[in-house]
Amino acid sequence: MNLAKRSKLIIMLGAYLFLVTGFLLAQGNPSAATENTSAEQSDVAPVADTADADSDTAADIDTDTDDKYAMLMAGLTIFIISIFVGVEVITKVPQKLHTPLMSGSNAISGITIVGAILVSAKCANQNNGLAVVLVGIAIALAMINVVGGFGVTHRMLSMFTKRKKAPST
Amino acid sequence: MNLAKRSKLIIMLGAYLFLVTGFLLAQGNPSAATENTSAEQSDVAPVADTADADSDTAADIDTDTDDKYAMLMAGLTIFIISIFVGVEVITKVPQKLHTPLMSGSNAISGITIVGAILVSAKCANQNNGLAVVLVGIAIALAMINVVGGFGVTHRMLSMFTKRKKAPST
Amino acid sequence: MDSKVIYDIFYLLAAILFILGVKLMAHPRTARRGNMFGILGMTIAIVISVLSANEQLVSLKPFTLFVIGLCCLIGILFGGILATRVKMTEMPQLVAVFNGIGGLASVLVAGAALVVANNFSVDEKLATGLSGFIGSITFIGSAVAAGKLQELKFFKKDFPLPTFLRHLINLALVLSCGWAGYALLNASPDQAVLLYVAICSFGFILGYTLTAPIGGADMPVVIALLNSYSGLAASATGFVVGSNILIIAGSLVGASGIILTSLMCVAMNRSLLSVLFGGGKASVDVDADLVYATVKRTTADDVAMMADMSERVVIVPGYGMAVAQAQNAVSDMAEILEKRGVTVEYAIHPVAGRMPGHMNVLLAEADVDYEQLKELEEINPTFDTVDLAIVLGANDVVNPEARKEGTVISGMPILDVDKAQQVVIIKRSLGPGYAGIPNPLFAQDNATMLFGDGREAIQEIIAALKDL
Amino acid sequence: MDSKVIYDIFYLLAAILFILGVKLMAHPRTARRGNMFGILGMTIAIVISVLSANEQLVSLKPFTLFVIGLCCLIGILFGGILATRVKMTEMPQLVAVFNGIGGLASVLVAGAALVVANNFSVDEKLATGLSGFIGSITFIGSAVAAGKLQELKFFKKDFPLPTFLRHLINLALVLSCGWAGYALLNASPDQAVLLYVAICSFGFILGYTLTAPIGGADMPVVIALLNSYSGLAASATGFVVGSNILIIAGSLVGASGIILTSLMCVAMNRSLLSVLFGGGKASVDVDADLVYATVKRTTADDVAMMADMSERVVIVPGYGMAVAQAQNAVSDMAEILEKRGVTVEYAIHPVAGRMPGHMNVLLAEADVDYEQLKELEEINPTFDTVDLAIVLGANDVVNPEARKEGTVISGMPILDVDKAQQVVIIKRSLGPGYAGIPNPLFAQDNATMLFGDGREAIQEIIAALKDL
Ligand SMILES: NC(=O)c1ccc[n+]([C@@H]2O[C@H](COP(=O)([O-])OP(=O)(O)OC[C@H]3O[C@@H](n4cnc5c(N)ncnc54)[C@H](OP(=O)(O)O)[C@@H]3O)[C@@H](O)[C@H]2O)c1
Ligand SMILES: NC(=O)c1ccc[n+]([C@@H]2O[C@H](COP(=O)([O-])OP(=O)(O)OC[C@H]3O[C@@H](n4cnc5c(N)ncnc54)[C@H](OP(=O)(O)O)[C@@H]3O)[C@@H](O)[C@H]2O)c1
Repeated sequence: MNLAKRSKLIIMLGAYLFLVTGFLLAQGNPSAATENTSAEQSDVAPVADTADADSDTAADIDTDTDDKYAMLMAGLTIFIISIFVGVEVITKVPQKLHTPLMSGSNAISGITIVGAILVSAKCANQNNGLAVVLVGIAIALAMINVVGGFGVTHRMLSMFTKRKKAPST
Repeated sequence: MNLAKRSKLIIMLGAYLFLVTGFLLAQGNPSAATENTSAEQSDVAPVADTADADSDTAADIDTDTDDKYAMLMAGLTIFIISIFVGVEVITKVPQKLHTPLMSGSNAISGITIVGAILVSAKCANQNNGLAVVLVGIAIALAMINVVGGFGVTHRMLSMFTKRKKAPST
Repeated sequence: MDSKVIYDIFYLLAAILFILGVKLMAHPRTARRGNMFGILGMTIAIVISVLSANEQLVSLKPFTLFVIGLCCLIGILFGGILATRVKMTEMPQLVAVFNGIGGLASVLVAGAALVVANNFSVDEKLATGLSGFIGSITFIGSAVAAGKLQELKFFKKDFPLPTFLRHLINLALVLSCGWAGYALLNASPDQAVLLYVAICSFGFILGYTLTAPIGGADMPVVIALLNSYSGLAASATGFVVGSNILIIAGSLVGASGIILTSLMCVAMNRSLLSVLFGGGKASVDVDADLVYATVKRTTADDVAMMADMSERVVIVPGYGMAVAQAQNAVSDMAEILEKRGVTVEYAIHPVAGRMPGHMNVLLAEADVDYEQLKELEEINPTFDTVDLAIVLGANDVVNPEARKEGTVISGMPILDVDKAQQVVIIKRSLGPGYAGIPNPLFAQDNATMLFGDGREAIQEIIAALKDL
Repeated sequence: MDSKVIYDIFYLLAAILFILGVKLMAHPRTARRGNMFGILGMTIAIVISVLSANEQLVSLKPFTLFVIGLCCLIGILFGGILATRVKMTEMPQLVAVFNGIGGLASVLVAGAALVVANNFSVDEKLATGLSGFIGSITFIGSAVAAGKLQELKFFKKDFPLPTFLRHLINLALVLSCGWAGYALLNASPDQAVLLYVAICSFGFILGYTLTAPIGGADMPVVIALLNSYSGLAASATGFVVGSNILIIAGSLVGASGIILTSLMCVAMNRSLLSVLFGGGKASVDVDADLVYATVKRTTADDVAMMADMSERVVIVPGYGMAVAQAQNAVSDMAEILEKRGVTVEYAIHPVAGRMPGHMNVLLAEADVDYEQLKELEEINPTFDTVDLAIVLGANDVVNPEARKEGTVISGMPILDVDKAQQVVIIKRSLGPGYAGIPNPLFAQDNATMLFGDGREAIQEIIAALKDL
C-alpha cells in the first residue's frame, strides 16, 4: 500500500512534469510564436488583431492570445485536479470490481465522441464533406466504444448483484 | 458512515446548484448584459470591441466576452472538481487530527493574500494610494491567518510526533 | 508572456502542494510533512504573486512594494505571536479568530478589486457580492464565536429578542443583501461600490444576529461552518481576481469545514439546523435529586489504591480536563501507574471537549503517545475487561441516557464506561455537562465520585500513589 | 450566448456524473448505479454536443446531421452486438478492442480538427500532435494485444529482430515523432496536416514494435496501460477542441488505467519496465522431473469423497478455469457440497487469471454470491483450518517458490494453499503456468493431482458426489 501510494505520487508528478516541459518547449520557441501570429493574420474571419500590438504595456487588458493562453492554463489545471480526483476515487474500488472498472472507464474514454461531433460542425461549415465523413467514422468508432463499454460493464455488474440461483443441473 | 456519505453528496450537489442558479440568474438578466457592455465601452484602454458586432454569426471566433465567459466556466469547473478532491482527501483524515486539520485548512484559506497582492498592483496603477493601503490591511490580515494557522498547526503536530518523555515531576 | 507561463506553472504547483499537504494529514506520522507542503505551497504562491505584481506595476511602484512588504511583516509578526503564545486550551478561540481575519481579508480584497475595476462583467460582480457577503458574515460570526468561547462578558448576555422576531430580522437582512446584490449586477461603477458597502454592512449585522443566540457550547460547530465559509469567500475572491489558485485552495477549505461540521453534528446526533436555529434542546424534566439519590463519594487515597491494584485502567477525558488544564497531571499519573505495571489507555470520544480532536491535541501536548489514545469503536467492546475507568471532566459522552429514547442526547454514541468493573468520576459538582441533563452513571453501583477541580484531584491521586 | 451557458452547465453535470459513477464503483451493491450514472452522463454530453453542433452549423446542415445520426446508429449497433455477444472469458480481448477503437477515434478527431483549423495556436498544435501520437500507439498496440490474447496465428510468431535492434528502432521512431511534432508547431496549415499524418504513421508502427515482442501473458498489463493512454488521448483531444468535459473524463480514465497497471505490477512483483521491455524472466534452471518425483494422482471419486467428508472446502481458481470455462460447473459443485453441509469459499488471488478481477467476473457469471469470494489477505491466515483446498487451473498464484529468493516470482504474495489439510490440484498436465517454473506444491505430501480439463474434471466430481 505504501508502495502504491508512493508510485501514485510519482505518477502524478511525472504526468505534471511531462505536460509542463512539453508546454514550456512550445512556448519558449520564438519562431513558433511568430508563425502563430502570422497564421492568425491570414485568417478568413475578422479577428481583433489590432489590439495585440499595444497590449503588452497595459496591465489589465485581455487580448485574444492572452485569453487562449488562459484557457490552456485552465485546461491544464482541470486536467491535473481531475487526475487527483481519479486517483482518489479509483483507489477505493475493490479488486473484485477491477474488470468492470476497466471496461467502464473504457466506455468513459469514448467521450471523444463529443469532440468528434463538435468538430463535425466546423468541418461542415468549411464545406469539407470529406472531413465530415472522416469525423463521422470517428463518431461511429467512439460510439462503439461507449455503447460496448457501458453495455459490457452493465452485463458484468448484473451478474455481481444477482444472488445464487438453483443448481442448473 | 453511510449517512456521512449521503450528506457529502447532498452538500456537493447543493453547492453546485447554488452556484449554477446564481449564475443563471446573472446571465439571464438582459439589462445586466447591456450594462456590462456599455461599461466596457467606457473603458480607458483600447479594447477590441469592434469584433463584438459580427461575432455572433461566425462560429469559431472567440470574442472578448466569450472568453471571459469561458474563463468563468473553467473557474466553475475547477471549483467543483476541487471540492471533490477536498471531500475525498479530507474524509481520510482521522479524528485525532481534526484540530490540526482545522487550523491547517484555516491557514490555507489565507490564500486570499495572493488575491490582495495582485489587486494591489491594479490599485497602484490607478494611482489610488488609499486603495493600496486598504489592500495592504488585507495583506496583513491574510498574512496573520497564514503564519498563525500554519504555525499553530506545526506546534500541535510536533506534539503528536514526540514520544513519551520522562515524568516532569 | 513568458514569465506569465512560469508564474502560472508555479501557482499550479502550489495548488498541488496544498492538495498533497491535506492528503498527508491522513496519518500522524506524515501530518507534519503535510503541513510543510502547505507552507511551501503558500510561500511559492506569495512569492510568485509579488513577482507578478512587481511586473505589472507602472505607477506608485516603490510605495506599493513598500506597503506590501510592510504589511507582510506585520502579518508575520502578529501571526507568529499568536501561533506561539496561545495556550493549547484556547485553540478553538484561536481558530475562530483566524477564520474571522481571513473573512475580513476577503471582504477587503473583493472591495478593492471592485473599486479599481473598470469593466467588471456580471459574473465578476456576482462573485464580488458573494465574497463580500460570505466574508462579512464570517468576520463577525467568528468574532462572536471567539468571544463566547473566551467567555467574554459582552458575549455572555442572552440575546434579547424572541425567536420569531430574530428569524424575521435575519430574513430581512438576507433579503436586503439579495436585493443589493441583484442591484450590484446592473450598477455603474460608483453605485457598485456603495452597494458593495451595503452588502457588507448587512453581512456584518447578519453575522452577529445569526451567531449571538447560539449557545457557547455549540460554537465549535459554528466555527467549523465559518471555516468552510472563509474558504468559500476565498474561492469567490478567486473568481473576482481571476486566479485559479484561490479557487482551488478556497474550495479545499470549504470542503474541509463542511465535512467537519457534518461529522460533529452526526456525532452529537443533532441536525445542523437545530444547532444554528435552536429548537433542539428540550427542557430538563428529570429530577436530578432523584437520579443522584445513591451517589457515593470517594477520596484520592482510595482512587490511588484502586488504580494500583488494577491491571487495566482507562482514562476518559472530557471538557473538564480542558477547563482544569489537567492534561500534564494526567500524563504524569499514567506514567506512574505504568511504572507499577498497570496498563493505561485513554478513551477518546469523537465530541469530547469542545472541538473535534480537542482531547487528542491536549494529551499530545502532555506527551502522551498517540498509540495509547483509543477511539470509541475500538475501545467500547473491551470495557468489561477494564478494572478501573477514571472519568475526568467528561459527562455527556459517558451518559447512559443516550441509549434511551426521548432525551436530548438520545442516539448519540457514548463510551460504555458503565460496563467497567469500577468507575471513578472526577468533577467539581453534580452539575450537568453541555447537554444540561443529569447523568445516572454517577449513581450507579460501581461508580464513585471524586469531587474537586480536575488537576488538583489528579495531583492528589499522584501524591497518594507516591505514598503507597 | 444563453444556450451556451446551459450547454456548459450540462457538460459540467455530465463530468460530475462521471466522477460520481466511478465513486459508486467502490462497492458491488452500488456499482450498477455507478454505471448508470456514467451512461446518463454520456447521454447528456452527446445530446448537448449534437444540439450545439446543430446550432453552429451554417452549411451542409442536413448532410452533417445525417452523417452524425447514421454514424451514431452504426456505433450503437456494433457496440451493442459486441457487448451482448462476447463471452465473459473473452473480456480481456474485448477491452483491448474498445481501447484501440477509442484511440483511433482520438486520432481522427484531432486530425479533422487540424484540417479545418485556421488559427491553431502553438499549444493546440502540441495537443493535436500528442493526441495523434498517443492515439495511434493505442490503436495498433491494442490491436496487437487483442490478437495475442485471442491467440490469432498472425500475432503468435516471435518478433524476428534481436532486442538491441528493436530498442534502436523504437528510439528512432520516437525521435522521428518528436521531430515531426516539433516541426508541426511551426508549420503552415498544409504542412501541418502532412506532419500530423507522419506522426500518426510513426505512432502506428511504434504501436506494433512496442507491443509485438511482449509475451501474450503480459498483455493484461499492456492493456491497462493502453487504457490509460486512450484516456490521455481523449484529454489531449479535449485541449484541441477546447472542451473541458473531454479533459476531465480523459484524465479519469488515464488515472484509472495507470492505477490498475501499477496494482498488477505490484501484485506480480515486477516492474513496469521489465514487463514492457522484457528482461524480467529468468530461464528455467530447476529440473522439473526432480521436483515432481513424488507427485501422487487421484481420481474424481476420491476427490468427491474427501470433499464430502470435509467441513470447510476452499476453491482456488486460476487461469485454467477461464480456459476450461469451468465456472458454471464449479458453482454447481459448490452448491451440491453446501447442501451436504460443507462450507465452501473461493480464494481469489489479485492476479489470478489474466486480468484484474478476472476470476470475480467469471464466478459472478456463474451466480456465485460475492460474499463467498475471499481476497488473499482475508483467507490466508485461515488456511490451516481448511480441510480441502481444490486448486482449479491455478499455478503461479499458489507456488510456494515465491517465498524463496531468486526465482522469477520471488516476492509475489501467494495463497497459502500448502497449509491446508488436503490439496487437490486440477489441471491437464504437470506443465508450468504463466511464469514458466515448476511448482513444488504438486509434489507435497498433502497434495494430489487430478489430471484433465478443468470443466470435465469438475463434472466428474459432481457425478461422483451425486452417486455417494
Ligand atoms: N468536541 C466537539 O467537537 C463538540 C462540539 C460541540 C459540542 N460538543 C458537546 O460537548 C459535550 C462534550 O462532552 P464532555 O463529556 O466532554 O463534556 P461535558 O458533557 O460538557 O461535561 C464536562 C464536565 O466537566 C466538568 N468540569 C468542568 N470544569 C471542570 C474542572 N475544572 N475540573 C473538573 N471537572 C470539570 C463539568 O462538571 P462540573 O461543573 O461538576 O465540574 C462538566 O460536567 C458533548 O455534549 C458534545 O456534544 C462537543
Ligand atoms: N490477473 C492478472 O491481472 C494478470 C496479468 C498479467 C499476468 N498475470 C499472471 O498470470 C498468472 C496467473 O496465475 P494463475 O495461477 O491464475 O495461472 P497460471 O499460473 O498461468 O497457471 C494456469 C494453469 O492452468 C492450467 N490450465 C490451462 N488450461 C486448463 C484447462 N483447460 N483445464 C485445467 N487446467 C488448465 C495450466 O496447466 P496445464 O497446462 O497443465 O493444464 C496452467 O498451469 C500469474 O503468474 C500472474 O502473474 C496475471
